[in-house]
Amino acid sequence: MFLEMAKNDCAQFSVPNLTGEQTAEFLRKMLLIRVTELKIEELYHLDEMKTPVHLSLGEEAVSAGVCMHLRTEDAVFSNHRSHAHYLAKGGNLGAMIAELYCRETGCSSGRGGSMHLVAKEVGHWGSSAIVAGATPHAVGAALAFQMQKKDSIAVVFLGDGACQQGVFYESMGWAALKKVPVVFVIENNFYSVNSHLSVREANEYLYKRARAFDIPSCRVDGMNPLDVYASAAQAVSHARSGKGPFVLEYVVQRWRMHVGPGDASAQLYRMPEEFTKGYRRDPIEEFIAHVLKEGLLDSSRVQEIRTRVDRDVGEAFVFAQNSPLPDARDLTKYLFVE
Amino acid sequence: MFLEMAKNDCAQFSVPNLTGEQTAEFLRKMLLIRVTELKIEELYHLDEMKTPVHLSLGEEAVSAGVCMHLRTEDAVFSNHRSHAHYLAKGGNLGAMIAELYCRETGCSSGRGGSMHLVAKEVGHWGSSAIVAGATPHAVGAALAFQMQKKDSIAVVFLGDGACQQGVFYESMGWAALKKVPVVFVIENNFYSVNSHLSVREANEYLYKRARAFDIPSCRVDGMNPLDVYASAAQAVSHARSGKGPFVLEYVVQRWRMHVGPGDASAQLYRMPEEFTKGYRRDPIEEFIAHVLKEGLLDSSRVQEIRTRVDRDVGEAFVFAQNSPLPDARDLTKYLFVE
Amino acid sequence: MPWTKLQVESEEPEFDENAGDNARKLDFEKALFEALDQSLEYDPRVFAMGQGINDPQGMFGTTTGLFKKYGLERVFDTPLNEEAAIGIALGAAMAGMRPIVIHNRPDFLLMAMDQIVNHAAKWSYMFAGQVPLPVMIRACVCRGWGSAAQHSQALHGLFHHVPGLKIALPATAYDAKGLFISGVADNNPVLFFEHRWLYKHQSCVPEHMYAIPFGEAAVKREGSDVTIVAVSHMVIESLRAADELAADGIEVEVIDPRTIRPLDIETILASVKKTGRLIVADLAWTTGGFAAEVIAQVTERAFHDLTCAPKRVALPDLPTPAGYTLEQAFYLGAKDIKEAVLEVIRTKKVS
Amino acid sequence: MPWTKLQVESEEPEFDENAGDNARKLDFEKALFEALDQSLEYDPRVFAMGQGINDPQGMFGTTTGLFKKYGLERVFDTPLNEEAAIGIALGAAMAGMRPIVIHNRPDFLLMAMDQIVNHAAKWSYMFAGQVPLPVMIRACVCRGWGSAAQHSQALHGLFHHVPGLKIALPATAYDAKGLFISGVADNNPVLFFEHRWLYKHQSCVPEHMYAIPFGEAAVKREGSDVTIVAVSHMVIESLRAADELAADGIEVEVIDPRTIRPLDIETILASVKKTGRLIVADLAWTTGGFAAEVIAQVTERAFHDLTCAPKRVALPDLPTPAGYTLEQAFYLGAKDIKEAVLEVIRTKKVS
Ligand SMILES: Cc1ncc(C[n+]2csc(CCOP(=O)(O)OP(=O)(O)O)c2C)c(N)n1
Ligand SMILES: Cc1ncc(C[n+]2csc(CCOP(=O)(O)OP(=O)(O)O)c2C)c(N)n1
Ligand SMILES: [Mg+2]
Ligand SMILES: [Mg+2]
Repeated sequence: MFLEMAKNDCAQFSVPNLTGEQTAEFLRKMLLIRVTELKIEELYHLDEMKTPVHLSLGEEAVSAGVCMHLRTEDAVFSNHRSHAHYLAKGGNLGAMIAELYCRETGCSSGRGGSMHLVAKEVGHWGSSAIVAGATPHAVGAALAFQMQKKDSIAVVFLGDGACQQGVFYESMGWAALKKVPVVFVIENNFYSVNSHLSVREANEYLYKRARAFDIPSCRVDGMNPLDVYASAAQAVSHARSGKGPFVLEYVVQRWRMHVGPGDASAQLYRMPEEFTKGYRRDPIEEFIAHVLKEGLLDSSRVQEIRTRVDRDVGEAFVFAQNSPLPDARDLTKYLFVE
Repeated sequence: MFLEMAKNDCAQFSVPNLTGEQTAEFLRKMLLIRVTELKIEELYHLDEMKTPVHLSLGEEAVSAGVCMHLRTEDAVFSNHRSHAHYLAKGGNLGAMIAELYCRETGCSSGRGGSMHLVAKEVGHWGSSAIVAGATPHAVGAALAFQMQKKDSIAVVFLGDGACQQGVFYESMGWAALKKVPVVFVIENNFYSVNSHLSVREANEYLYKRARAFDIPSCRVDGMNPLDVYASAAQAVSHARSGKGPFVLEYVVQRWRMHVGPGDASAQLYRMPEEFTKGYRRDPIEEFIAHVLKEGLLDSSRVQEIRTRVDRDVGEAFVFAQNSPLPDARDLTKYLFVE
Repeated sequence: MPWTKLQVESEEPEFDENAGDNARKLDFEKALFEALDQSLEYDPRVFAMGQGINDPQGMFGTTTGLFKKYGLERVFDTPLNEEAAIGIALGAAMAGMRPIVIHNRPDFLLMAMDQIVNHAAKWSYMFAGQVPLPVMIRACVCRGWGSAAQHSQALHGLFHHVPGLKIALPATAYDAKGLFISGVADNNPVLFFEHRWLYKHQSCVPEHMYAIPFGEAAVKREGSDVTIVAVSHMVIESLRAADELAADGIEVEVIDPRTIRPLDIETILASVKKTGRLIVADLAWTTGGFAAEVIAQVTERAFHDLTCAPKRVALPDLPTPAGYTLEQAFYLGAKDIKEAVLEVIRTKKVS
Repeated sequence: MPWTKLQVESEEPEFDENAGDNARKLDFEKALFEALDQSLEYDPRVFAMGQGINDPQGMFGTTTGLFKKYGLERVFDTPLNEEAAIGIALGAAMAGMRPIVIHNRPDFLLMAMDQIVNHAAKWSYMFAGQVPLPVMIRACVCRGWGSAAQHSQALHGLFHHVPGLKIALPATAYDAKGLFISGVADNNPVLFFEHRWLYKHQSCVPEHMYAIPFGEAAVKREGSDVTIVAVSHMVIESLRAADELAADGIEVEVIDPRTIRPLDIETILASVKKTGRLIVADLAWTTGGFAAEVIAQVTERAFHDLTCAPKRVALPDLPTPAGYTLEQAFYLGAKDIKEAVLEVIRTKKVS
């Protein structure tokens, strides 16, 4: 079912020309997300990460592929399923894990938890757990960039559920009017919690929403890292060159439950066949197969990246677990900034 | 400018087959709105109608033409510019004028004022002065009709400004999903207060908004009563026959200021040329010319209708002016219904 | 349906395993399930909708499987939006239905604030009572486990400022069922706030459909020394504190208004007349919340019955922190209520 | 720009036509215009947007023509929506700008409640102060002329419950300018509520840019018999009542907190210590509003300074009626304040 959907109406792209370094970085980003999420899942039952986690396993290609085209000065806006966006944009791994452990060394000093990550130094100004809540922020940041005559762009990640919030349409209207450099990235995993898109929308082709405002848009197979890379290149350069907003819909598979660990196929009460064998795709394995076949990387380089990521993730957890907890006496700190 | 706009992208309709009675009723509805509004305007400076009035002068064809196709059991949902919708749907004229005079005999017993009219007996359950606020109500009523297995439909009137509110998109999404019998009628007069659509939207073709949800839609010359009649017939029968929602965009001219009496051309600070001579069209005069030419009515019948409307309006004002004011001791009445 | 004919009750029966109707204890969540089930059964105009309502988990077990019994036309999942959802409920109510709209968290009601405050709350008044809006909106207050600032708010204090809304916050399974049924029976918009920590609480719940009238407080425990007015989960915490204080010979009276709009101020005033001391224990932020209102009404109307300063036990004026070390300091409970009682007891009477 | 270097003032100068800076009286609306103009001039990061901001009428004259001076990039009209508009302001603030968002009426802020309450108010706390949101949101409270229930609400009482927002309600032209500039200078979200009936009020307004610190009440009139805490237009009404009462030998102290969050409770407590009597006059609904909070704080902290029951002069808990005969009964003013004062004066001291 998903495979068919992914083909359905998906735009075709020619294979992008990736250098070896780009390939390695793209792979590293995806693996970093994958390995981090698996580790979170592995340790979650220990009850030490006392914050709800929304895993992006299966959806790694989108965050990584889009952020491959972003500069540090570009801004990303994220949601409850925030880990992948944060990591792909280059947020500090240790600070993220420490945030999941609710430590003072967490990126939000333990005040935000998993759904409220921040990495100011890399253009991540905080994620919102209100579905679609950050969408206008992206347009506002893009407007600021325009006023400041910068060539930075803003990118916001939205779920298929978020596309049902009115503020998404208001935001597209503003973006089109002001012609600001913003890319709306829809991660269409067909679910809002356990509710399938078909019980929420008459028309599941979310990229068409952009047509209301004449914003260019397309649907892309989000399980295919090469297509993600190629489509994002196009959208980002469109926005950066002053042509205004772009909407990308990526069709993806959410492997896990809406929140917390656990195989989604056990719980999704509609269309479980989506998750039965044959349908599940792994973007990272597909990518590795491709790069090995094309000789973009050799297998020892791939192994090297895996090893580095494993080490980084391991270290981040150790850092987090050994970090101090926030002091209750600091409870009232941060209500306001100075 | 407006004339060109009206042609621009407007759907073409063949001249509808109106019976003499239908013609008379259509004309009566338009004249009723016209004469009532002119009378309000004439007397407004006396400071006896102490409530802001938003006049529909120039836009009469839309309310009248759409409501020609509605039954008493159908529901209309209205906004701040509410008089025309109320009258076209058959709301009691005296009760409306009494409401403007803030009388106890007003349709809302003097609690609502001009922006909050109600005529339950003819399927008008109260209008909202929050722009787009009533839009989901129409979808809800249509959903109820569907549940109740009635063949009634719901119609909501929205301005071009209202199309910028997120809830309009949410409402369209619901309507498409549930396939409920609702018609969204956009009265595009190109202004929100004094702000022209071009400073608010990149794309002024509002009927295209419906494409996001695959809802059929079209743009119609709203200054042409025959086109209004023909297009509304189509939309209403679409909805009534269970085919789901329809979006109609009518291009119209708002002759007056946003609120209160006064020629709009004096104040609209952008594109005042729209209102200079040659561009202003009068839907009622166009209609009368047509019906006389086609022999649908003769001039004595037209005169008869005019006389009747004049008399009705005159009586309504006398009724209102002689009605009692709400008693301050009843202030707390109606906070809740029983 | 003759909703007005329903049996009206107000005092929670004592559990008695030999006493027919009183022989059954039920979870709070099961009581809500039963109330919804019976309401759907009783009146075909009632329908229920909400994000994830037909999930296996079914809104904490309060809706599980009902769509199978009543069909997807009457119990249905919705698009992910709140403003339209509530506006649609209002429109359906205008057309004669009695919708129940379910939200996971009050935080999300902020998306629909315009429909609730500008529309639902004003429709009766603006149209002189001609267009009733029998809509009930449920939301569940979340607490703990790093839910953080956007997923944990108790927002009854916001809505409570707005005339035209009725607001219920049940604390027991018995009250939950009776208030729920009253809410569905009401011809006005009702907000119904549940606290997540209450779902497993049990009390004696009759099987028949009964309605607990809005605006009738329940004296959950009698006492002569201090009056505690508490809502929702703070009732449980107050009763816990009261038990401990009783061991020290301090008799606390715990009053649960059950609905904060309308508010049964008379029962509170009568209690303060007796005790001379007032503590208000609320789930929400201190400033501008329900606790402030109770203090204002009592001091305005019964200043001389008070023998010492009233006191609020309510949340610090902060967004909810995610981290558990901070959460522990942020949330209040029996311990804080006990301390507050001891403090006002220490204040000597000066009347 | 060094907003912290701005001259800080707090006491309204006496008008003196020979005294340089103090020789100028200005309308409230002109004072706001000047504050906006100077803010735009002072800091290129400031921009202002709002529906109809560039109308000839220019938001009651407070923005007229400014787009000609600063360009349509910095003073611009917006699409007709509120939620995105405020969200966009927040995003621009994240990216280093200092937006001012103008709304005609607080009623419309309800569309943007999620952005204000779930986002603006929480951003500092959730991200440990790393991402400042220097956004100012203005709205003008309307009154009278059949504006009815959806176009007349004074909603500061709603926002006032929410931690993380600062709220200013100026009553004089002098305060309006100084608080406006403080609001723009603040690195946190600020709500700025103007009352339509104040626009033509005049006071002495220095030409230079000055800031009135948030959280500093102004004693608008000294007196020893009764303390009146009043905000916005109710300050004017209270001063009128005070004048009339002075003729009867009753000396009223009128305190204007100017900002209700933060609230200068110390000045209020000091006054109550002196007078023993407290009245709170608010523009908004009685239940759960700012007036309740002041009473709660004073009775909690200074119960024994009060010699009689405190009193609220605040709106009845009703949607605003359209009709003028009802409006007259609905709105409160000097007469009601005077009556309240006479009533508390009549209560004999029992301390
Ligand atoms: C306004 C709002 N309504 C409801 C929720 C509860 N909620 C959290 S995540 C979620 C599902 C979001 O689905 P989608 O946007 O598709 O993102 P995904 O989880 O699939 O990544 C819901 C309903 C919320 N956080 N905010
Ligand atoms: C949510 C909201 N925002 C702003 C306003 C103020 N307002 C009242 S009418 C109006 C213009 C509406 O324009 P449009 O929808 O095109 O209707 P028209 O007046 O042209 O008929 C505005 C901005 C409002 N009533 N509600
Ligand atoms: Mg999804
Ligand atoms: Mg318009």
